[in-house]
Amino acid sequence: MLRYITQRVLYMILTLLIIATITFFLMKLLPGSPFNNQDKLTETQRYALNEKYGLNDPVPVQYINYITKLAQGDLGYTFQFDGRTVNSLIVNGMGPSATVGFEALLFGTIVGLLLGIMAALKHNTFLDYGAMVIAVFGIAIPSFVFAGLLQYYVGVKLQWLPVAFWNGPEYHILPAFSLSVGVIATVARFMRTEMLEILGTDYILMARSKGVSKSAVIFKHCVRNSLIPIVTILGPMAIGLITGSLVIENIFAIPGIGEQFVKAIQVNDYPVIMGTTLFFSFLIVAIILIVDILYGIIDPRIRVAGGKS
Amino acid sequence: MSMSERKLTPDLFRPANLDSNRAEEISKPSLSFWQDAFRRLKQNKGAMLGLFAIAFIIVFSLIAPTFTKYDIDDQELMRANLPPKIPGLEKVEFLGVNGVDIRDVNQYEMKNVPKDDYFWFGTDSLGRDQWTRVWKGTQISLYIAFLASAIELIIGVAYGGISAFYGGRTDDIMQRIVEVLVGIPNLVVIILFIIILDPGILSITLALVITGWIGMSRIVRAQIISLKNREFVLASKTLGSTNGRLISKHLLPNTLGAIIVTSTFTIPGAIFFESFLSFIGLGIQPPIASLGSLIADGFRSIRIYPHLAIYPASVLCILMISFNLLGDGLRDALDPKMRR
Amino acid sequence: SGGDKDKASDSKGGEGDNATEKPNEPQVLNLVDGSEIPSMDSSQATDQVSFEVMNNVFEGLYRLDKDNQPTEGVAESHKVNEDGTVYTFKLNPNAKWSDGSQVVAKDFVFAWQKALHPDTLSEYAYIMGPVKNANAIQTDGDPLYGKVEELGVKAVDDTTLEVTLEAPAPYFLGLTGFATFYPQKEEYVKKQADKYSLEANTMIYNGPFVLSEWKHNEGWQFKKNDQYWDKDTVKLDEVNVKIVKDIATGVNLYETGQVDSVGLNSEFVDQFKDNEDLVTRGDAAVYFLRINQKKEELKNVNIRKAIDMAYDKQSLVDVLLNNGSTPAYFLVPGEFTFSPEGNEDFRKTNGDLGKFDAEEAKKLWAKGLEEIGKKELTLELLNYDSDGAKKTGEYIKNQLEKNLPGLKVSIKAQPFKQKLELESKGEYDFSYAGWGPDYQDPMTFLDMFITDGAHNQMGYSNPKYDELINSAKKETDTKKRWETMLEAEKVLFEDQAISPLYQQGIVGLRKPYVKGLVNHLFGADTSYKWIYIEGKQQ
Amino acid sequence: MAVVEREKLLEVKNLKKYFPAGKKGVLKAVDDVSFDIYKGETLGLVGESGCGKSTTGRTIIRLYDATEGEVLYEGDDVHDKKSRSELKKFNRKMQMIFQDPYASLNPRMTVKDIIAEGIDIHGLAKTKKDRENRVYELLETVGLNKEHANRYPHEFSGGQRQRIGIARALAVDPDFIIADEPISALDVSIQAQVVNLMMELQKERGLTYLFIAHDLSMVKHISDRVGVMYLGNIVELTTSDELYEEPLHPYTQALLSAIPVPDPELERSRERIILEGDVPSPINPPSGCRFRTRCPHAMDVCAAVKPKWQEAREGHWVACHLYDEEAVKQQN
Amino acid sequence: MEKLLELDNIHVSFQTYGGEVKAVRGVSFTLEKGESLAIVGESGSGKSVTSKSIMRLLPNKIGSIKQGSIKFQGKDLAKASEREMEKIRGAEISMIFQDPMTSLNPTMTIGKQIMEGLRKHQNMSKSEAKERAVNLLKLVGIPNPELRVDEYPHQFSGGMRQRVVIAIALSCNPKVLIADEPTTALDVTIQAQILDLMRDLQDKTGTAIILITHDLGVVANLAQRVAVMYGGMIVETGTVDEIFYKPKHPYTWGLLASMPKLNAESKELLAIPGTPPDLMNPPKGCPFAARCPYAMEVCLENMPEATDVSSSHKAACWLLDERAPKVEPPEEALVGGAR
Ligand SMILES: Nc1ncnc2c1ncn2[C@@H]1O[C@H](COP(=O)(O)OP(=O)(O)OP(=O)(O)O)[C@@H](O)[C@H]1O
Ligand SMILES: Nc1ncnc2c1ncn2[C@@H]1O[C@H](COP(=O)(O)OP(=O)(O)OP(=O)(O)O)[C@@H](O)[C@H]1O
Ligand SMILES: [Mg+2]
Ligand SMILES: [Mg+2]
Repeated sequence: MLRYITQRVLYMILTLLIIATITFFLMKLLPGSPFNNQDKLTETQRYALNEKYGLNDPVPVQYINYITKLAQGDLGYTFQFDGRTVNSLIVNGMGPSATVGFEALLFGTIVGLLLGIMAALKHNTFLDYGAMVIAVFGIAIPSFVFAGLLQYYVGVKLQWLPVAFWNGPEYHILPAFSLSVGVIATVARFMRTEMLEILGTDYILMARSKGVSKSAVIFKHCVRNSLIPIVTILGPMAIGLITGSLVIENIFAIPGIGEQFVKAIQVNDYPVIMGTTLFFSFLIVAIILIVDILYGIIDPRIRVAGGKS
Repeated sequence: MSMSERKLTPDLFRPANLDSNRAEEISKPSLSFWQDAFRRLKQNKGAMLGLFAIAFIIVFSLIAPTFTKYDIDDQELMRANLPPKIPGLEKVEFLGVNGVDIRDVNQYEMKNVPKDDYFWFGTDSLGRDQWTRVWKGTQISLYIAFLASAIELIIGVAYGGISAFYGGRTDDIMQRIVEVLVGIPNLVVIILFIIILDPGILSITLALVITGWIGMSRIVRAQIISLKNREFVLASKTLGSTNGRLISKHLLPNTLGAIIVTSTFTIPGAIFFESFLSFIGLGIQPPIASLGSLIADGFRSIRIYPHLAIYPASVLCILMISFNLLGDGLRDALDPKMRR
Repeated sequence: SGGDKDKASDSKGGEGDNATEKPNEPQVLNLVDGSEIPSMDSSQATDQVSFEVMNNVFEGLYRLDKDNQPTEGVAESHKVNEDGTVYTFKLNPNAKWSDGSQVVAKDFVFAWQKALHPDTLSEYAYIMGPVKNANAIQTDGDPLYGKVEELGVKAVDDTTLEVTLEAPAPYFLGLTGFATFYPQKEEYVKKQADKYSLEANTMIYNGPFVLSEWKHNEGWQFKKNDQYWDKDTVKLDEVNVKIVKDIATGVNLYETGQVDSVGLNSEFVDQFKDNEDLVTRGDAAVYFLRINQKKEELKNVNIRKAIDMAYDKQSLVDVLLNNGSTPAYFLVPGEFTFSPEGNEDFRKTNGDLGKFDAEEAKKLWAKGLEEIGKKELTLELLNYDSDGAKKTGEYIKNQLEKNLPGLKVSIKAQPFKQKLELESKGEYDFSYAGWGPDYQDPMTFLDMFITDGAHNQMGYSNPKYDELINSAKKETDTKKRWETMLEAEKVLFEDQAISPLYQQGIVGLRKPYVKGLVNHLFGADTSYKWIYIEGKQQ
Repeated sequence: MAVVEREKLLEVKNLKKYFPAGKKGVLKAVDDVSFDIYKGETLGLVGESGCGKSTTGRTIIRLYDATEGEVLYEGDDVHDKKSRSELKKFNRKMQMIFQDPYASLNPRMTVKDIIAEGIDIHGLAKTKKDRENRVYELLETVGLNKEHANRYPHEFSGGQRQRIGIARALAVDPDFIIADEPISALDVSIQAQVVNLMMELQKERGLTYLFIAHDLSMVKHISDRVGVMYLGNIVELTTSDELYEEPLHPYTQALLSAIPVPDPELERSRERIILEGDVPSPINPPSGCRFRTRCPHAMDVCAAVKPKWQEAREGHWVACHLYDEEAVKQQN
Repeated sequence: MEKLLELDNIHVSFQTYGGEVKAVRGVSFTLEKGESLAIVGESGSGKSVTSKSIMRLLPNKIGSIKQGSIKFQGKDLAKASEREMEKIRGAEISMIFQDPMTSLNPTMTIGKQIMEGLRKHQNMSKSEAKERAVNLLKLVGIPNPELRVDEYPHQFSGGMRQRVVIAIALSCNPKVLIADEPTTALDVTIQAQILDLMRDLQDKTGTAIILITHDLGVVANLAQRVAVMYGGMIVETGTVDEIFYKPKHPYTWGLLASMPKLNAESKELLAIPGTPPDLMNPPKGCPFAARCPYAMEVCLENMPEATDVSSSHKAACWLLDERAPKVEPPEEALVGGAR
């Protein structure tokens, strides 16, 4: 297992290196430069600025410099804010983004699982259809619409929860909920299909033939096995929540990383774009690794083989 | 016993005249796989409803803009932000299509709109007819969705197919590439891409294509890997068929079900993603509108001019739900596990 | 304030009331802002947000009052020599840094020299232009390049600062309230080194407030500065600012009473039209269409004139913008600068230099087309990608295409920086642009368009215009200078170098209990110094 | 039994087929197998699941490339056929029938197209009509009728499907057919139909079969000679009567005794050799004789030396130390 | 002998999109204590459905017992509640499924799966249950049972898994064990081990076995009585010897004739032509009539009744009617060939 993980980690580093390379050159394709004529910069100053950030060097040199720094964990300085490092921006923004993302994932998964299980158990009944209608609506309504409506009705009209900002736990509810709608829908549908499939397998029949009660069959045998494929979609979903939360961050004024990222793109803040992209990539690759390991924990068949087939 | 006894005459105990072929007779009607699948699909009410709604929306989006005399970009600031008004239905108060806005002001009267000018879905802030824009927007959204999924189909199917079919080294390398691609957050790629090109239909489509095909390629790959060692493929190989024949006659037709199902789910995905891009300002560029950009625009003034968001949102919602229902139905209908 | 502006619509709205006496209720103000503070180093700052925060925690020699007139800051008084080139400021001995030390003349010398030092790479260094040698120090190759000690500023003693100007500049006093002119305490700055101004606790303040908390990307908090020389005037104990980028969110916060003031955009104006909290104010930013005269077809003046005449600016302002903006037929905004003696508005004197006339536009268009030998024309409108700008773009496109037969307009919307890049590369036909003043003088607008001017990214060139501007810059006679500038604007419009759109108005919601708010036309947007809360608790 | 005049159709010499198995090691699915098939005979191949029967068959027909060894068909090495046309010629001579009647027919093709695939590939029909007639003929040959031509596989029962598979193979007029467990997936009552059909066709067309199965009774019924495989090796090969009457290899003996016979009396009285344990993995096969781990007669030499493939009696080949005088001597 | 289980005229149907599948149409049989009954027949003849009906494990909503009673020790299982069934399943009647690869939960240890039934039915503590699980594994011949209880199914070979399944089925000493094709997925040598084991265990525990298979060899090996099913009905029942040596039904003949015999001189096999009936539209008369070489007019229209041949031997065939012509079973159907 340890060997497997080390191998995967090495692999991960290689992937990140390739991603770093790709983004670096993509970045060079972006039109515009960070220091251009909005500013009252003189030519001299602009040159000096470019010099300071190494933007006058030939691209390959810039690339090597970047990778060297990267290896030391240094993502450079942002162009937008005076003297602030990209690392600090990511550290600052990551907390809230990850928190909402995680809460949404947790909440969405739990609710989605329950809905999916219920739908599967009550297959082809009113409850099944009801759960699936909820799921489909969850997919059909854009999250910004949902977030906006929630903010207005729950925050302004009913005044049950704060409209925006990021303070105590009560501030997390609306954003996490808005973000979790998609998760609920996806997980519920997945779980339902998976449960139905597993309910039809021989080992469920076998378990029932042992006289195990229905609820035990469902929870001990069925749910656990249905969870295995859910774990695989949780990875990409988690990433989607973290990177895709920018709309929610915007609406609920959460100081997260998504908003920063879009802003950085708009103002050609190369180090931030690069840094954030790499950070996201790191997250993705790490999450995929974690999912694989988790997979092994849940599914003993994989654990011994030491990797996915 | 007595009941059956009464008819049993001795002559019944003569050898029956069995048609020698009778035993081989096949009682089922001859249906191709697709006919069979369609038959199953027809029994799924939700899926049929979805199919019908999609067909209706497609057709309607094509003909509806001709119902009014306004073009998508006919501006007239003098009639900006009019609420909906529909001839006939305007008399029915509770429908809210009588030209009275949420503050109970008849905007048509206030803005001196000619008596026989009706804007069925109202007008936007530039005084453009929202009806035309919603249906044209639907066209655009559908166009994006279909184009994106078509290109995605081509790349995803080709990539997955090649990777699986050639296997070994090729597969290894291609899958490593996919791994790297998966590692790059796709939102990032898409945004970068849209900025490098100009925002607009083309770049949205391409952007969707850049990362959107990975899911498809994986499905196709998995399918082909499982198919390529199936006995009917081997049989064809022993008959000496070329790779081209294997792919076109055996592998692809059998992957098609999975491909169709996948794309019914990617279509709403594409529509959705476009609306997300519109929301962050990278979507379709005016004066063209898509459902997503209309919603994103209208949503900003939802509290004062709800009609601007509600109509496109409803159409979008119906479309999404329909595609999902259809997708679910197709999956059931085409799933080989449901067969036999 | 910052050069080219995005059509940001956050604002605080309103005019200043006079403070009476401190009411007996919590003096806390809650605000929202659209972005994180990019910089708190006065020699580095370039943007609205930074300027505003600095204006409330720092103080220059003078600061602007509610009438945008200089009122005393660190300086108690000043003397000007006869030809208006040497200013001697007397500093207030009570002016203190928040660490208790006195603000002395050499703090100014240090800060100003720092701003001009080539290593600082200060974008706004150019604003020191009127000070003697400032331009030379900034120009690479000049014998004075980098020799900041040659700058015309001298600390005579702790409380006496002597500033020598290149030429008389009537607006110089106002300029001393601008961020780049704020003092910095050398000893402290050097001690903090790299960390200076990065966090709330790596700065010292000399303004009415101190920055007591700064949560990056989330918001910041001001507290009343106990060391401030004029602390009795300051009523507010605390100002909380949160970053809110979505206007609807801001409005929702306002409605639940969590913030006291919020900016609106046109979509919300209709909703709050009858609301008594709605406040509108004029701003000095002017938006216009930059017409790229490097482009063959657009070299033709009739084409340019036709374009300018072919769209209805009044409707644009009334229906689409709907935020108190006024149609612009000029470059120098109204209610902004006034003649040296008669106190007459520059705008009033020069009047409107254009009009909307579709018929006339058609004629000019036909003529222009004939002259360039074309039947039709396709032009690309380069635009910002903000929602408001996009709509305006659509409107202009529609109007132009409707009124100018044979014209096709395509719109290219780009994020801010990308748009600027394209502009400076000249890769556009005409573009939606804006300009906000850096100091209170017509020149801040007019000198933009001299041949090869840094912000003349459209290849406009008229020797006569250049001549007028240059002579105005050297002119010591203020009246003559004024007239030259009036003349220059006229020349610009004879050439129809640009097609002005509107002078920006700003609209927002503000709770009636917020009293004494002061807005400015350039530099920082708002001063909190005189604000107080009255009547919130009822 | 003197087999003097019989012509060798196929010679398999030291055939090996290894599959890569994960990071470490290879899976030795077929490990050094040699045998001949004579024209017109049926060679049966039996053995437990996973012992490499299918792999042998598939390697012979070039579905897999051999790791080592050669397969000579009428003297030509199958595995170095190069040009496309040569390959095609070869493909017409050798065909295969598959085990799973459900998996071996493309569900998206009509029976007509399935059967005609070989005809199309090899251009055996000039016109559409011609093609159709051939298909009808073939259908008739395998006991179906032409109404079935336009139907889809899922409309047929297992037995009918298997006949379609046979028709497909026959379409190119092969001389040699590899039947990989053609009846294992069929109902008992249907199995006989297919076996009868195959035997009939052999008689009519002079076909040669390699008949792979794990059902020994069927193999015996259809085969002239039978080879017994265990874990990638052939352990015994002789005529079917000889094999059933006098099995030499302990594995063959166990296998034969394990088959339940549909005769209760016999079953009650039968002595059974029950083997202990399971078949070892082909990834790490036991050293020496691969059967030694389950063999009731295992000796020390079995672990050390791989038994020789030898003709213990005339026409009766076996690989076992028990029949290797030297080895037995050594042991004692 | 004591009647343990008595099925009376069971009808089972499935609702499918194509219509109603009448999978079982009037099956009756009895099972006595300690007896082993084999049910043989064509694939799809309703063997599994019959056994699942006894366990009441038919797929919910789709499959249902339409008619008939299943008396187990006097209690009608067809009408028992789910809760009552839970008490019976595993404890009184247990079941082994065809495929050892899929009938164990891949994510649960072997031990846990064995313990589940024990803890439920015998109220054992965890440690007691585990001890018993180890014993059971030893009983079914798994080496190192102490270690292997904590392993997962994928770590076991097919034969071992099937043994585990048997261990589970036997864990609570059920009165009836239903084995639905317990060896079909296994190799012959392993099959022999398993059959040996089952016979052994039956001798020890006295459990009655219902063995479902289509392999007559297995039947001959293990069963005392045989029921032959075809088209959802039992067409013939009798003791093993009666069925093998004196079969009365043409289907049974066909079945016996189509098996090649190891010791017989090989001739052409006697195949049963045609295919089994479609249970969606079952024929009115005898289900086998269409394939029967002796079919008479009466067979096509009228369902034959089960006729007693001897006290233990019944067959449902019109040939047994005195009006029918006398036919002898074909030579090939005679087991033992020359015998
Ligand atoms: N394509 C392949 N890749 C890797 N391993 C394979 C492949 N095909 C077969 N094997 C392995 O080779 C060994 C022999 O397999 P083969 O299919 O030849 O056995 P078999 O005797 O035909 O078994 P069965 O009776 O189950 O069909 C098995 O262990 C199998 O897992
Ligand atoms: N869940 C189900 N839905 C619909 N039809 C079913 C279902 N289960 C069984 N059947 C049908 O019931 C009939 C009897 O099936 P059953 O499984 O009892 O056959 P069997 O005798 O066990 O055959 P095999 O030997 O193949 O296991 C078949 O025609 C089958 O198609
Ligand atoms: Mg095989
Ligand atoms: Mg069955």
